[in-house]
Amino acid sequence: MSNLWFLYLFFSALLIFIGIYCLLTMRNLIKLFIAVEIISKGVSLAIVATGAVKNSVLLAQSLAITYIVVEVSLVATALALIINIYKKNKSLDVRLLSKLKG
Amino acid sequence: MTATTLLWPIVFPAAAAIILFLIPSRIKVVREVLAVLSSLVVLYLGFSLFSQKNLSLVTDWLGMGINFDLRLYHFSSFILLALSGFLFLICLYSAVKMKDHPRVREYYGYVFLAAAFSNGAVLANNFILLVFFWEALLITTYALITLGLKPTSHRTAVKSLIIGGFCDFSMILGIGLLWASTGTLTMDKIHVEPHGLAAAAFILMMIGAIGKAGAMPFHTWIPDAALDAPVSFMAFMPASFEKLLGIYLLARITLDFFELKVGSTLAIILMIIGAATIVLAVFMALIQKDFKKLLSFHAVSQVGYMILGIGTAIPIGIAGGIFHMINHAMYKCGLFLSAGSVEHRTGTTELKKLGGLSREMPWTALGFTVCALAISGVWPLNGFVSKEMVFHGALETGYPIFAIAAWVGAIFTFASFLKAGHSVFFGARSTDVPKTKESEAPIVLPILILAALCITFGVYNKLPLQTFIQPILEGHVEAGEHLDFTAHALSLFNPVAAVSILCLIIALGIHLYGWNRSGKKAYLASEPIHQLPGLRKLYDLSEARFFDLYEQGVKLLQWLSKVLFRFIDRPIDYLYEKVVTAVGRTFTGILQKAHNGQYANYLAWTIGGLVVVIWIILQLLK
Amino acid sequence: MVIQILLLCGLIIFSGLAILFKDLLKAALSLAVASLFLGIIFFRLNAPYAGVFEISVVAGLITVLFILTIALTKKEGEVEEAKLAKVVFPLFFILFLIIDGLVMKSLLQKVPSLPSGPEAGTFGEVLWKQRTFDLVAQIGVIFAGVLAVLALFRKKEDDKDE
Amino acid sequence: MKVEVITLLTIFIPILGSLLVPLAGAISPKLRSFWSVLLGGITACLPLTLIPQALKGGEIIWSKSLALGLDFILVIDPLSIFMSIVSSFIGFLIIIYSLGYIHHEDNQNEYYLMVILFIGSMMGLVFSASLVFMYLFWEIIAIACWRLIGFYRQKDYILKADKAFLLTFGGAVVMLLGFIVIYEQTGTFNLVAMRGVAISGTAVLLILFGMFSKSATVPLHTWLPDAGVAPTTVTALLHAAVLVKIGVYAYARLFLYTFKIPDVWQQAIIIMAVLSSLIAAGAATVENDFKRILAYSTVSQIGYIFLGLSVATPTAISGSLLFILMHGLAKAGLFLCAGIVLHATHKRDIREMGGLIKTMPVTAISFLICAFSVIGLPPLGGFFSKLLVIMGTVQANQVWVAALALFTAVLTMFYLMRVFAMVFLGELKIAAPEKTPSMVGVVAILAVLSVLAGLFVSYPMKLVQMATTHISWWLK
Amino acid sequence: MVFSFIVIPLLVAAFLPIIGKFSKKLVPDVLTNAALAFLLFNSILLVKPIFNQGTIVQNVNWFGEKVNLQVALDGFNLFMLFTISLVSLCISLFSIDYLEHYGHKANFYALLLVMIAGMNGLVLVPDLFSIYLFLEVAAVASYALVAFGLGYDELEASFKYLMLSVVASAFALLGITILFGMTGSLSFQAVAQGLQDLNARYVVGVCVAFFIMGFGLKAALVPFHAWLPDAHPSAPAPISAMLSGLLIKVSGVYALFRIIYSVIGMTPVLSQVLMALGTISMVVAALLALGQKDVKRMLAYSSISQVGYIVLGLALGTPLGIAGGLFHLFNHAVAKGLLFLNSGSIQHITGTRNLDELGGLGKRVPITAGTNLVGALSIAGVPPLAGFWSKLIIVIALIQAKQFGYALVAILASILTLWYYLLIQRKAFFGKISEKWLHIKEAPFWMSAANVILALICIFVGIFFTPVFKTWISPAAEALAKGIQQVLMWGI
Repeated sequence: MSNLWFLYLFFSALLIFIGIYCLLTMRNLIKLFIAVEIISKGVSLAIVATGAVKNSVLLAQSLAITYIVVEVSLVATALALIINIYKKNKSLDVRLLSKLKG
Repeated sequence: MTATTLLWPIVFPAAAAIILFLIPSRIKVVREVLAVLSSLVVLYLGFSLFSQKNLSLVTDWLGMGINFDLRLYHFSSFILLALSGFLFLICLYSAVKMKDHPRVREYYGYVFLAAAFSNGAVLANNFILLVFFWEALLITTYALITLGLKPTSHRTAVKSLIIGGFCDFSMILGIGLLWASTGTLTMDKIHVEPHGLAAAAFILMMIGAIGKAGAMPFHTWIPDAALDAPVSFMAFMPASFEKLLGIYLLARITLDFFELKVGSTLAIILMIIGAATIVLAVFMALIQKDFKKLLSFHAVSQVGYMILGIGTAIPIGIAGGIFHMINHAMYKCGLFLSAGSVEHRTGTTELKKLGGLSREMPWTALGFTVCALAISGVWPLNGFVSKEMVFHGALETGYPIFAIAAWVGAIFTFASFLKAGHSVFFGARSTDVPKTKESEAPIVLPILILAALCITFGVYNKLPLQTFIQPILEGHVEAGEHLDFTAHALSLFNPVAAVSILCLIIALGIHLYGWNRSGKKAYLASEPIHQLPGLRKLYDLSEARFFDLYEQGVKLLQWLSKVLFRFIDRPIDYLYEKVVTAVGRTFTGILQKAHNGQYANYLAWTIGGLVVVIWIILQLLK
Repeated sequence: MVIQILLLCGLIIFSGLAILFKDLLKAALSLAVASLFLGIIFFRLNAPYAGVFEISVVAGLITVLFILTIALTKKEGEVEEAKLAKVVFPLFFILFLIIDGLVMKSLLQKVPSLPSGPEAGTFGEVLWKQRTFDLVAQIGVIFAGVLAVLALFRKKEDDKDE
Repeated sequence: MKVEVITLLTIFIPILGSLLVPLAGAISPKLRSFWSVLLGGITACLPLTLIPQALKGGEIIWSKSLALGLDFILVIDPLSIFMSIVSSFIGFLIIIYSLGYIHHEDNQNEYYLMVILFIGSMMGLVFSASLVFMYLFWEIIAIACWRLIGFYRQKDYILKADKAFLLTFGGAVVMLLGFIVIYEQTGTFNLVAMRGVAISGTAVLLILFGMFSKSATVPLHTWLPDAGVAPTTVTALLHAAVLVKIGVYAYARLFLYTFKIPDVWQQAIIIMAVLSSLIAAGAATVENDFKRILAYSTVSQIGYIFLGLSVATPTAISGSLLFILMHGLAKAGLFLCAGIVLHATHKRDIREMGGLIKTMPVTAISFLICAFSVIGLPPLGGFFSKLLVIMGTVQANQVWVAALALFTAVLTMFYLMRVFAMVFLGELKIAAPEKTPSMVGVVAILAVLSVLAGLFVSYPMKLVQMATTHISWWLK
Repeated sequence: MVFSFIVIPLLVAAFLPIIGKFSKKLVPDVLTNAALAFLLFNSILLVKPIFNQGTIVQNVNWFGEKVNLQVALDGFNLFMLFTISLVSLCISLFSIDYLEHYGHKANFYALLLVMIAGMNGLVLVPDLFSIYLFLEVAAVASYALVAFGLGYDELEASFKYLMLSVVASAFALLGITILFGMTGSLSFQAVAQGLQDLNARYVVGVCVAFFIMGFGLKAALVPFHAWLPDAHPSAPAPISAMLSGLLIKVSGVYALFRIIYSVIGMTPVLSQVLMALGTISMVVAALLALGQKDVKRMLAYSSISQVGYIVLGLALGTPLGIAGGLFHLFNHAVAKGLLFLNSGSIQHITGTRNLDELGGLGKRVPITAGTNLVGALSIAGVPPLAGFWSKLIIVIALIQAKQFGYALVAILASILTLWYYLLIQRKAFFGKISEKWLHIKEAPFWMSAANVILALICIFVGIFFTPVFKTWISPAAEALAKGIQQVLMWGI
């Protein structure tokens, strides 16, 4: 039973890895946020899978749904930010966002 | 008379000092009269206390065995009497000589304060009290020298202060050692063998004593002061008061506090200092071209006899030393006063400008002559007696070299006084100074009194020797040893005296030779010696103050200070100001560079941090 | 089980594509497809409500938001990505795959867990009764999101100093 | 009134009263001056009423318990009474002097606030018998000093103020660490309860950082010469009377009265003290800035005080305590003389001065008297203190140390006379008259007090004796 | 009563945007401040019951049915609630005048209240997942608030903040999920109980690492701190104060240590790791602060450094260390809130925050200068201000635990702290006034008032530290310290 858990965890780790890889190497703001979405997919996969494996799928479902709500909120905020940045910067390059340093 | 009378010699002059200081400068005659009267009172006190042997006054002062402890006994009463006598003479003399001095107000104040401190020092029976009065004299000395009002006066004053300070601090250290080893500070309870630390204490205290007396190498301010300070000061402090005090203490150190053995290392050290002082100072005196400066070197040179005498640790030597002290005080005071008298009338003391004043100033000349002969040790004056005693003492120790040195000193002493007297009072009348006349009575009188005393003490040497000196030595000699020094003191007919007389004759020869060689100019009579090939260089160096320990010491101090400042203080400051800041800034700079604002960079730290934390936790859990 | 693994592989592949596509629109669509896969996986894990939410909200709403943003930033939104990043991605991916696999394999049977009995009640009961606080928090998050969007898109003329 | 009440009033009247200074200043400058002098006067008078208690000997403990055992404890014994009298009295004189010195500067509100707060905290420090509260008052004083050093607000002045603050704060926090190490060992901060406890070398080292930095002892001294940028009143207050004595007081209170320190450290402190004295004297000889010379001189004299306390013979301890008084009077006098000179000439370099004795005789004479006192010449007060310290040092078999100390005394004489000669003698370069009577008056009072303290030394000595026997209780 | 801490802010936040349509300033001002004042009042009222009983358990009946809104309020929660209410009230007072700049007050207040609700919720819930959720509530509001000015800096900072904290909280959630997977539940008590029965130290260790990263990023522990020096200075001053004063402590320090003490249990290993992190933060951030020109950026680094102290104290794991850490948390919240508000005043007065341009303001703006001094000295740990006591207690605790090295570093770091605060003092206030600022005016009433209130708190807590300590800190520390005994020591 717990073997199955590790299978799902294996995949969710992969998703998180993909996301972090993207965050570390890519430059487009939207791409970066897509990476964040991938990470949160990994996390919600882990939540639901855990629930399913541990006989508490109802609880896990409610957690996952709540998490999705949070995600939406975050997406809205982040995309609003990105649009604002784009308005100021006329670019989506994350490397330009380095005025604050030191 | 109660014990509190002992306070009078201290309190009265101090009060007089304050009153004299408070009298406004405008009021003229009152001050002088008051000063002379006060000094008379002090003299009276001196006499009346002299008649009262053995008084003592002890009250609590600072605790820890530091009491306000005064003790009068034969030795201190003798010195007290001498001090008050000189104070009176000086006041009398100053009444005329100093009356137009712009800071005369301060002058009397300092003089009486010095008298008060000196009396206190003599009466003190507690070391701390002694140091209190002893060191306080530095301030009055300092202040009196600055009254010379020359541009260099202050420099000389500081010189005297620092040299005196050095000596006194040495004495303090010595007293500390003595206190630590004996556990008491009461002077009449201390009598130790000078071994180990006690020997160090002896030497340190001795430095204090001979420093006050003005022996080599602590003498160098005296010749400077001769030119920079008022001449009455010279008669007052270096000539009389300081000699009395210094030798008084030296005698007490060697007689009372420590057990000085004949021929012991410490005794020899003392004798070496004495002999060196005699010879070196007299050679300096010989070539001087200024009356006062010449006298001042003699003031140093004569100290040598006293130290030599005491250093012999033989009763006759000690007695000679002490006797020489009082004698020297008299004639040197007289000499300075006569130099002052000359200066008073002619306005100069340069030998070159003076000459043939004996006709215009006969009394001064007379006084000078007597005193000069006394200092040169001419029979039957007091100087002869005391010197003979010292010679005897020195010979008895078994180190004739010291006697020889003393004789050499005698030769050149006489030679230099021949030169001085010859060029000031005798010989051709100088054209550099206008015609003048004898000084006023208050100036001449002290000189004559002193001259008379010189004769009296010489001819009737029994009187001082038995009244003053013998009681001091009683109890310090082994039973059966005779204390009657008069027996051979004034005898012309013994080998020692013969050598002394021979010395005088040599001196006369030297002077005449020099006088002839230098074209009958008396003030150049010492030139042949001055110009001797080896000596010339040494003289030049010493004129350039090369041998002046003070000047060299100051250079050393300055050098040391620079080293301390540059190599310790500044680096420490540099450490705080620069190094710490620079280290801080370096780290800050590196860290700030790392915060480059790139998101990927920050995320990498975060993820890296996570990995490291996981790794560490797993490692720690193992 | 095989289907489940295939679905998971699909999820990974489309997620990977989402970051590899140069065109943002394609990337967003790949993400949506990945969400779809995830939704199906949820469904198959007995979590139908979560699946529905995933498909409707994430694959639907969020994708719409993405596309909207992409549209708004299309004009100058092109960013030159580092070439190397895409080239070495498979390398790192495989590396991580191996590590991940080894770690998970080593964890097999090692991690203890409490036995758990069957769950009681319905989804609604669980959500409303057990997780009431979460609901409150959800309201908070929604408030926060809405207010954030309002704040970020507020009208300029109201700003005095801007 | 009960002794405890008087003590509490001594501490809190100035501290709380100082907070009202800006208020008074807002109403009128006259009121502010009056209020400040009043506070200073009260603070100076209250400890005097404790003298009978001091002469009675023994100690009175008052405490208020607080959380975590960080109790507020006061100890009223001869040592604290003596220190409080000395500091508050000199503080009072300085307030009076300030009336003339500071009256046309900006920020006077802050000035008086800080000075009075300083004095009040000093009282608090002196009476505290709790390590924590000692530290607390210690740092309040540091804050006050920091503001006062930067009083003139010039850029580099403030740098110096910061330097002083950082160095003393740094030293103090390290000291605090030492306190806590002791706390860890004994479980209390109460000094009275800890009497006779032997502490480790580590604790001693840590605490020494604090003492040395506050008392400006080499190698933590360099802030003090730099702090000379402060108004002269402040430097007098800081250097002479009060601030630098804090470390010394702490030494007496902690390492003599309370703890037993390892012998190695005692020896080390002796050597550090005498070297500090020597190095600073050397620096004073080289410097040309009037106030810096005096500041180095302070560092040098503090070395003596430390020396006396660290050799720990009764003679030396009483010498050190007397030194606190005598040096306070004399050095305050010197600084205030310097203040008059600087105020009048607007120069700091002594090479640019000269001949001022002609235009300011009272100042010059006062300077000379105070200088003699610092040098240690009788009949001035400084003589006794230095003498006793040296004697005590010799008694403790530290002959070489004593010799070095005496050598330093010669150096002291040398540089102080140099200053006097360069400033007051020679050719008159800037003819500047003496200033207001309140300034010259205070200087003259200090000079006269130096003389009187020497002539009537037995009176303060009684108090000092009581304090000495009290703190060296372990000798019995 | 307890629920009002969540409900009231949320309710007010819901209505504010609507009210904002009608009344731009007055009503939002009054409403917000009234709400926050009520919360403060409320938290004070709770002191006595908590003091007497230790914990309060409250339930809510919702539509007649019992739902899981059970709250167990202990000293630690209450202490945090009080801190939040107190500081946030001052901040909202300050905002009355400060927000004139930005406009959209209603929106601002609404976000502020949501954030406060999020923090209050975080503090109140005894459930792992709920902690995460409320953390996100506060976080989302804070992203928007950081970007509220809509300037370039704000957006950049907000974006980096968002992107970093999303990753971090994902990891935290992953950790929660793993714990959930092992024990099958989420509430503190149940998970703690479950962990006691299991022997899974390695996995729990990894989970803790996730928490350290996830919450540590919120708390801005080095090396997870990089967002903070960007986000805090960019935000409007009240928000900077909010973030530095409260958010990093609530969503970072509180969450981390609540989980560690109440769920996982403090073990020597954890203690070592956290103390090391705290010390590194302390030193590194202090050094970084030294190099700053921007007042607020310096303050931001200072926050990191001070959080290092708090973590050092809390991670020590002795009752005294916990007490010191919590006390420092409170003092830092007050003082750093004060300093950020103060920097807002400076910006309001002069229009710049660059230290090189400022100079000698003290003469013209005594209130701002004085309060700044108080705050700075308090944080630097100079007696008799509040910060001194907390640092003292921390160092005492360190020494008692024989951690001499850490104690020494803590002491030395406080010298660094004073150093950079003196830099602010020297460059901004203390010194000769430069020509440019001759005609500036003191900050408006409410700004000054907020500053003065906070400064007075710093002073009074310093002087009357005993009652404060006994009322607030001791119960909180006791509540946490229970965690030391309560929970199984895994992996010893």
